[in-house]
Amino acid sequence: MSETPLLDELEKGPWPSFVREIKKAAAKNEMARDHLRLLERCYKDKRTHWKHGGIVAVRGYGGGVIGRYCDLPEEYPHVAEYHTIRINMPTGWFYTSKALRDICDVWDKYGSGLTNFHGSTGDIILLGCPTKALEPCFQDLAYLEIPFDIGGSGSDLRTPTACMGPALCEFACFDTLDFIYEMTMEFQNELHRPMWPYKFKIKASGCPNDCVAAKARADFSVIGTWKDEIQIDQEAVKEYVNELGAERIQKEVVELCPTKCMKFDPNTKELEIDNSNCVRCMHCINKLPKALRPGKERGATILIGGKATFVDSAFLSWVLLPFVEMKHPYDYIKELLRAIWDWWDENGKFRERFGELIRRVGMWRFLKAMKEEYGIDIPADVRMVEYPRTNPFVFWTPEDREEAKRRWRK
Amino acid sequence: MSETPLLDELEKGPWPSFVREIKKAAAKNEMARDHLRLLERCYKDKRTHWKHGGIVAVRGYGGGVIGRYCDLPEEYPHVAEYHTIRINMPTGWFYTSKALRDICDVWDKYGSGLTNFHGSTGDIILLGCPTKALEPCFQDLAYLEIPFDIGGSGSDLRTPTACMGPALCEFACFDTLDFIYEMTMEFQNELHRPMWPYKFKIKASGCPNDCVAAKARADFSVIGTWKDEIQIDQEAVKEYVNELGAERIQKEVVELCPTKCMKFDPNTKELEIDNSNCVRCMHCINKLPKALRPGKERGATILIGGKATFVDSAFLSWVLLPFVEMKHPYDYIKELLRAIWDWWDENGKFRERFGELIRRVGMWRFLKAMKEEYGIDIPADVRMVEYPRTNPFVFWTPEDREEAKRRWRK
Amino acid sequence: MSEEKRPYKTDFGPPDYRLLLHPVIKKNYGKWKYHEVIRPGVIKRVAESGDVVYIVKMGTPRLLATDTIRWIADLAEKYCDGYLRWTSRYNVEFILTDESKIDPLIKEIEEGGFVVGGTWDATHAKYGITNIVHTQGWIHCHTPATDASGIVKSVMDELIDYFKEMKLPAFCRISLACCLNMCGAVHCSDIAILGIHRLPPVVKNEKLPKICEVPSTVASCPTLAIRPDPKTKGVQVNEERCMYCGNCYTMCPAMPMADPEGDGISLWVGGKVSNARSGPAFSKLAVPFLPNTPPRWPETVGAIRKIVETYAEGANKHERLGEWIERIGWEKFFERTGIEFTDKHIDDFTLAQVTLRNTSQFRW
Amino acid sequence: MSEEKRPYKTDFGPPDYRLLLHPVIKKNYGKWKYHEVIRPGVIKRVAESGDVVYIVKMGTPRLLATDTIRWIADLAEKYCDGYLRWTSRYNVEFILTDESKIDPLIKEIEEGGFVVGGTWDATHAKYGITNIVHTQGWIHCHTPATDASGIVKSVMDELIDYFKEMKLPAFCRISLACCLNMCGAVHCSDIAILGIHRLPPVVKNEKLPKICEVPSTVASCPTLAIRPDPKTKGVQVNEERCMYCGNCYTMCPAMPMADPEGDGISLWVGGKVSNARSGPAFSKLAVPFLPNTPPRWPETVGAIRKIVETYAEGANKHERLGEWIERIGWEKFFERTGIEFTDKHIDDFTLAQVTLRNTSQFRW
Ligand code: SRM
Ligand code: SRM
Ligand code: SRM
Ligand code: SRM
Ligand code: SF4
Ligand code: SF4
Ligand code: SF4
Ligand code: SF4
Ligand code: SF4
Ligand code: SF4
Ligand code: SF4
Ligand code: SF4
Repeated sequence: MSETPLLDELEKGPWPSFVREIKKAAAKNEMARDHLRLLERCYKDKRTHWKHGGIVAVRGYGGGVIGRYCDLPEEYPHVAEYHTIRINMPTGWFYTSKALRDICDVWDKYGSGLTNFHGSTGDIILLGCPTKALEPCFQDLAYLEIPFDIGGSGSDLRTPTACMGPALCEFACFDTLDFIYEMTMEFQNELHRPMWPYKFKIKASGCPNDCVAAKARADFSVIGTWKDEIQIDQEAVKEYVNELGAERIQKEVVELCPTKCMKFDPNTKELEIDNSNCVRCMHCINKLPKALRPGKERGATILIGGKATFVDSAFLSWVLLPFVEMKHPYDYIKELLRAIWDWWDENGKFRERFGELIRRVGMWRFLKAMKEEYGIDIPADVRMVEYPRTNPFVFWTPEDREEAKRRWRK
Repeated sequence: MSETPLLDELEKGPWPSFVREIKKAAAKNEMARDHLRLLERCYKDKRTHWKHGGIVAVRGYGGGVIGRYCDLPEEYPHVAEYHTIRINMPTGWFYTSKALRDICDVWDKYGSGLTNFHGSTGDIILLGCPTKALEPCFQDLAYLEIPFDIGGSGSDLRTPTACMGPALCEFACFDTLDFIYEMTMEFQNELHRPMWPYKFKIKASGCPNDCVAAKARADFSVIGTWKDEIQIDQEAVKEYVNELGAERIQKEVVELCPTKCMKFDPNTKELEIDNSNCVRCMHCINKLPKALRPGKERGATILIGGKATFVDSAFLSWVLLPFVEMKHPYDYIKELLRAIWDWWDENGKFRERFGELIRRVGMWRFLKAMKEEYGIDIPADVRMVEYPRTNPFVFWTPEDREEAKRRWRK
Repeated sequence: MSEEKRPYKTDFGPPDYRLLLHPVIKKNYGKWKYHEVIRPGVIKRVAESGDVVYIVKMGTPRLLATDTIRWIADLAEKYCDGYLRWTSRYNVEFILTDESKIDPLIKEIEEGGFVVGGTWDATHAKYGITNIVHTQGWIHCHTPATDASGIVKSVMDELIDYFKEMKLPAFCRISLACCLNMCGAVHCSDIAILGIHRLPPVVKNEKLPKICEVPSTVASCPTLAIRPDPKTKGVQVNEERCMYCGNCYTMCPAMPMADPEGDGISLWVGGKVSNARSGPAFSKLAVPFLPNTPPRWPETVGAIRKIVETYAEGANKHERLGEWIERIGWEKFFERTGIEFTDKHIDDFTLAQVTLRNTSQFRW
Repeated sequence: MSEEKRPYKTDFGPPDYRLLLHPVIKKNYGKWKYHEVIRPGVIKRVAESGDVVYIVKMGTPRLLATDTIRWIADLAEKYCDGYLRWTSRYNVEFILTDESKIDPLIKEIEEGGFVVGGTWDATHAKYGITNIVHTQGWIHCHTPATDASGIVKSVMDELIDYFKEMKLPAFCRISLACCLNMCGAVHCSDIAILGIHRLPPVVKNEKLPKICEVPSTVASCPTLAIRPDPKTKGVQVNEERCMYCGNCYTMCPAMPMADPEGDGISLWVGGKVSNARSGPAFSKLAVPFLPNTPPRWPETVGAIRKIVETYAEGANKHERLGEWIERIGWEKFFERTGIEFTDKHIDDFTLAQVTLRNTSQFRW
């Protein structure tokens, strides 16, 4: 009889099986073999058998390795120490077969032979490595023809991620790959040496479709957008009308526009957009990519504070800068990030995410600090809010009162 | 020169002037005269000259009088003591001329001759009475042919209010006047003797138009509604079509229906409603009162917790009972109110409104207490929420776990 | 019974409303069929029985002298068989059964210095602005940051056409409260006028320990700005934490807030209570501060006129102020009214995270 | 350089992505004109230059053995000049320039036990369900309330048609996180699978003082359920206050939460991230608890199928799950899916007051 009757069930069925993957590795690797057996045990006991990991790291770095120990080391000795290494993936997850093979060779030498392509932050996850192998494994990766470095973990900058952007996508409003690569290189120290109250994530999507879910998953979310008019190719509109029929254009494009700012004339087969009421949602462009494209004045919206549950419940990021130009080398954004980190470091409590700090002290105090302490003037903008406050608990500073006095005196 | 140059400005203009009213009273009443002079002083100084009142009351009652003292008693001696008496108005604010005259006569005898018809809770406000006159004034009112009693203030039940309802309005889904009068009479003790953590308000509107703003202004808001189908008189629809034109019916009725559950056929001139998607918002009925009326299965929605700013910011009431029948003598509602007050009294902090207590401990704990401690079973209903929770911080009780176990075991 | 001998009466409650209803109302109670606004200020109500009443709606300043009430009683006797009512917004409703008496009644009302109007006609999408719900202000309260009656008078003088005619495309309600206690429950109004303080309480520690309990004074502060002051046995206020809510003053008279320069008015927009079309909604901050400029508050009056006119011009039929803003976007609201958006508009209280924008959907 | 002698390298960063781009991508970088989904799993991308690439999208279980990666590399070399990428949802995108190679590639993929699909075609309103974002579960984490990979496998087996075809009316994303830390960031997904604990931590006071700091353990609890325990120098948990969030266990290993009966799965619906049409939205609780029933979690799989099918049947074109519910109302969502509404669905956390219904607008 099979040693893993429960897991064997998960080899069946059309979707590619992770059990088959573990077995594949187990066939030649004793760590993977014990991993398989331990997982079967978890399935039987309906609970994990991994223990809280201590801090495990490679020399010079404070993050990038997740320590992990099995709680039944006698029974599963080869996974007694079974850490993961987070490897900073290439921006946009682009690879050559050579790069992939090289990683595999190193990993087979030191670890379980099991990986995640990719972790949910975006790293390559090398699953299961004994403590003593961590450093040599890292250095072998470092000395590959295409070298790979370690990503983030702990209270540091996490591996920044970008959608494929201009590499493959016609919607990209800025160069997500260049931007994220530039940030990653600029902030190597922040990425490798935890020093903040908690983790910090940067993600960039080339347009409001947000294909890396930056708004939901990053403390600093950069979303491509435009300010001027949607570009319309009326000839291409006509082709769509011919293919889909006027009714579908009316029902599926025009009527689904959230601000109802489009008009379609079934006679001329032309689309008209009242751009002053367009909110750049992308719906019409998504639907008619040959005919419509973002405007020419392109840049990004920067939103801040997104994160998962703990402790104040999950946040979606909040608009900080409705529109910024995205020009290499992004000096303004680098300066802004440094100011943010410094302010958060000064004011944040232990394990308080950046967004939670803002929630605690109020956006206005953050804006005030940016201006007065860091010289970054971000004026309050109605686009920062879904709607203005509904409660009357306003903090007035002495300066505010002075200014109001000046205004009403004259 | 006039003694009140600033206030005189407010005698000008088309809207009836409160200054003229004060002057009218001042012509024959020295309290009103000092009130006028003091008000001019407030206008000059741009601040109030009323002091925090102590507790002032009539024998047997703890509430109903607002103590008020002037902070410049030497200069304005006749308003040194200048309390208000809150008189419980007739339900729905219906009067006879006789009832009005009687009140005026009593008030001229004891007080300033100034009133508010009405206070923003709904009472008749007798503005400005010296301490010693309070009790005789009250007893004179009590011995009128149509006697008037004192309303609420302090941590008690406040004077309940109702819209005109069935007395004048074709939309009323229950008898607001009967209900509010019944509650007022039943809870005289609660109205007159403050004993709770804070104030408690009951307001009733006969239909979802909510003409007494019950949802915004009452801890216990009763809103008439119906469960079955909107009654349509197609002949009357046709008359409206003839008068307004088919286009306006389409644009102003059908297209403004929030769930888009109406259809209008310009040929037959008939309206059709998909009642399973109607949310009883009243819009179409408001617009076409001759043709449409609420269904026949009528009752009310009960919402709880509405209040103003302090301390957790303003609340709109929350649905507790999506639909209850409203049958005299409303025993179920009386029982519910008593249970609510008891629970709030047990659990509420000093100056914690009922809604704030629920917010602090969670609706589920309130529902549980109602069921387990008071035998009032209010099952969780999807209509209690705008949408289900977005955070995963669920309290599971041992009983919940047992029940789940039973369910999944079988 | 002579005053001295009569027993002390309590808990008898308000008069039974049934004794105060016009006979035609009693007869048709619960059996009204429909209503029509036959002209501004006059509503015709038709019962299933065929009976008809006419309501003539008269605006009042709410603050009334007894003699004015007697005059109103006279009118009711002359035209309404002695029956009348007040509305939930301080207007008088005269209840007539004889159509021919409407004109003479209105004439007498106007001669008395009062006005008729405040109605709305949903059927024809013609809406008036009715009276302003309001509070005591300097008339009678100890905690106001502004007056009530004077502002209402000034605003209604300015908007008088909107009261007398029905020229708005939709329903629009104005409310006023003179301090954050919000006795006017302004938190759900199309337009709300709210008095606000902008200076911390002035702590009178020389008398505080005598008249207030220190622990409850400390506890009254939502932001924990108040600490006991061992020196004076009173309290200290951390001014940086103070949001000027005045809750401490409500609890303790030795912490007054009123200040001619610090106090003033804020304006709020887009709330509603009814369920018609959209659900009830809170009012949102439009103008954070306007100074107290009695007797006519021109800045406040001007800002309200601007908001009303911008709204009247832009709104679709039956579209309330909040529904209009929802459709055009807050960007356009601030742009079109010319009101400046400031950091004061950005919420920082308990629900702030719900109000911060999560999307890159903007209008430019 | 021999291993011993080579200097220790740090902070060199990830490979420059430009070195890893297919030449046709480099050439047309930033100059793509449009795309078309020419069949499920195959996207044609056309550049302004007229150049064309074809993307063949292959589903993976995310957890891959090195040998499988080598096989993928083989395929890339054979069909794609050695260039490929992964997507943000664990799918492989093979980058082809030769249309004729598409069929043979797909054939090899399928022979290898993998699947092609996961695309969506907005133009024609045909949407596939792509891979499930997920996390470690029993594979590698110390805090899961359920597994990740096994549930994903079971659900994707069930929904395989939706992956291989494009038969949904709109875009629909599924995510999974195995505990409240939500590494899968499930809080904004059309359908979210979330592992939850339902028992308080088991306090191991015999070792707690040795391995954890009591003050930070106490501070970790959002509900203040944890108090120091003077007797053991450890801590006590007030079970009535515990909401099973597991934050204490994250901070202190001596407070484990895992329990075969207590742990299980909750399902959430209606979240989204994109700005298309409506803004981003949080997922809302649909099913508060389903038991852990490995290896196939039939209750969870069944509930998801029911939700997907009810949605697929009822939704308009381009209408995401949350948009659909918004239109039909939560009443109908629970009615049509047959899911029971319970007191667990009613929020009681910091934003509860925003989620409670303020209107009498109901469907019956
Ligand atoms: C590996 C990964 C899951 C996966 O299977 O892909 C992961 C795994 C862990 N996460 Fe995570 N997180 C991973 C992406 C995320 C994400 C998603 C993202 O980055 O887009 C989130 C939500 C976004 C966010 O940051 O809020 C996330 C939110 C958390 C949290 C909650 C943070 C919060 O503020 O609420 C914790 C708890 C903690 O930090 O103590 C956490 C903690 C953990 C720990 C370290 C467990 C712990 O409490 O110490 C897990 C280690 C598992 C292991 O043994 O390997 N992980 N974690 C992901 C990282 C892989 C990578 O680098 O690519
Ligand atoms: C007279 C009246 C205003 C008016 O001009 O009409 C009024 C006047 C006062 N209110 Fe009020 N409230 C009045 C209706 C309201 C309403 C409206 C309503 O009932 O529909 C509210 C908002 C609804 C609510 O209850 O939340 C209201 C919310 C408050 C609050 C804040 C309560 C809160 O929970 O936030 C306070 C502060 C307090 O209770 O300490 C307050 C306190 C006060 C005090 C007693 C001042 C104080 O802090 O001690 C005011 C006395 C003024 C005076 O000298 O006469 N008043 N108060 C209204 C009562 C007249 C009547 O009985 O008809
Ligand atoms: C008399 C009064 C009730 C009372 O018992 O005193 C009343 C009477 C009527 N209301 Fe009202 N409402 C009255 C205060 C309110 C309030 C409360 C308030 O203003 O503070 C509201 C909620 C306000 C809000 O949502 O902010 C209110 C929201 C409505 C609505 C909903 C309108 C909307 O589109 O949102 C209707 C429907 C309509 O427009 O026909 C309505 C409709 C009506 C009708 C047409 C009902 C009927 O069938 O007769 C009556 C108006 C005739 C008219 O044109 O003047 N009544 N009505 C109140 C008059 C106040 C005044 O003096 O002007
Ligand atoms: C490859 C990928 C980006 C990447 O760098 O890896 C990607 C690629 C595209 N996305 Fe995306 N999206 C990708 C993840 C996402 C995500 C993130 C996620 O799922 O976690 C989102 C946000 C999800 C959300 O809102 O919950 C996302 C929301 C969209 C939308 C918005 C759809 C909507 O109606 O809300 C579009 C527009 C559309 O439907 O055409 C879109 C459109 C597209 C287009 C059509 C862009 C283009 O012009 O080529 C690409 C899809 C072709 C196709 O049919 O497969 N992409 N897209 C990601 C593929 C994941 C996968 O393996 O399936
Ligand atoms: S976020 Fe926009 S630019 Fe980036 S891949 Fe998605 S659709 Fe393209
Ligand atoms: S991008 Fe969105 S808002 Fe703008 S026109 Fe297109 S559908 Fe409308
Ligand atoms: S709430 Fe309804 S029933 Fe009452 S007066 Fe207003 S419209 Fe009539
Ligand atoms: S009452 Fe409201 S929801 Fe119902 S049909 Fe009329 S307009 Fe539509
Ligand atoms: S709102 Fe404030 S100032 Fe005005 S009456 Fe009420 S408590 Fe007094
Ligand atoms: S005004 Fe409000 S915030 Fe300021 S000290 Fe008093 S209670 Fe505290
Ligand atoms: S969601 Fe929780 S259990 Fe799953 S990997 Fe993340 S921290 Fe571990
Ligand atoms: S599980 Fe959460 S709520 Fe329970 S004791 Fe631990 S930290 Fe507190």
